Amino acid sequence: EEARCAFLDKLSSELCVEICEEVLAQCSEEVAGAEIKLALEEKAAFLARCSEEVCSSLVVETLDAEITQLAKEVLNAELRQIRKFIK
Amino acid sequence: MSKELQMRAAINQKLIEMGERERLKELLRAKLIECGWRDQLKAHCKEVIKEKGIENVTVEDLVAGVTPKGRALVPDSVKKELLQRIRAFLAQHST
Amino acid sequence: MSKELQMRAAINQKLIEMGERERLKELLRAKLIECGWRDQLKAHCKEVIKEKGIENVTVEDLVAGVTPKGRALVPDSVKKELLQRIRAFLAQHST
Repeated sequence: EEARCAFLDKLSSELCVEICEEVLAQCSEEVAGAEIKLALEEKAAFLARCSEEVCSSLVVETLDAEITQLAKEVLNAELRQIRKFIK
Repeated sequence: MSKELQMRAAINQKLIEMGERERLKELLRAKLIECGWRDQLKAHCKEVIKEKGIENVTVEDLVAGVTPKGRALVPDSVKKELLQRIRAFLAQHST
Repeated sequence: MSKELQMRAAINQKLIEMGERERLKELLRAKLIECGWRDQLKAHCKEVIKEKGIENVTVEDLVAGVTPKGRALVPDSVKKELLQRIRAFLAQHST
């Protein structure tokens, strides 16, 4: 009886470790997989946001420069025409 | 096969056949959520990802990196409860 | 500085250092000519001058007067193409 008890104790402990390891491995993989997916999604969202910001600042900067340049050109051309007309 | 090995095989078979192995795993899963183990592991994963950069981490790396802490974080009370359930099952079905 | 701000600053620096910012601006300028934006805006400048009288218009007035239309006239397809180029650059250089 004593030997049987000792055997069952040992087997219980072994099974406990085995089940624990199995569950921990599964849970760790689930958690790690979910966290990696989340981090990748967050990075993609950040890059998308960043791209939009860079794009709009580039557009504003370029348009401002182009519009100023164009306004100067048109105004000067119109003034030249008037001067020519006066002459 | 020795008597011990035969008993071991019989018990394992019974555990599976009676669905007790799955129930024990489910119990442990539930306990791990309940005691905050899953949240702690989640936080640890976040730290590792932050530290290494997401582009340098695979699921396998991350699992390998967090497993030691994951093992250490399981409360003794949870392991004890699981062990008691296993003992009770064995006592009942090892005749 | 937060991690996101650091990354943002690094991305902007890389865009400048690698000459991509200038290339993108060049691309946009070329597209604006190609799609007729420059001609349309030129015509609009002339209209504003005619309307207000050349003696009453400074460069600043003219810029202020035509800017809203100038922004609105940029075709969505041009902005989309630019955005795609930026996205591709960021995907390649954001590690």
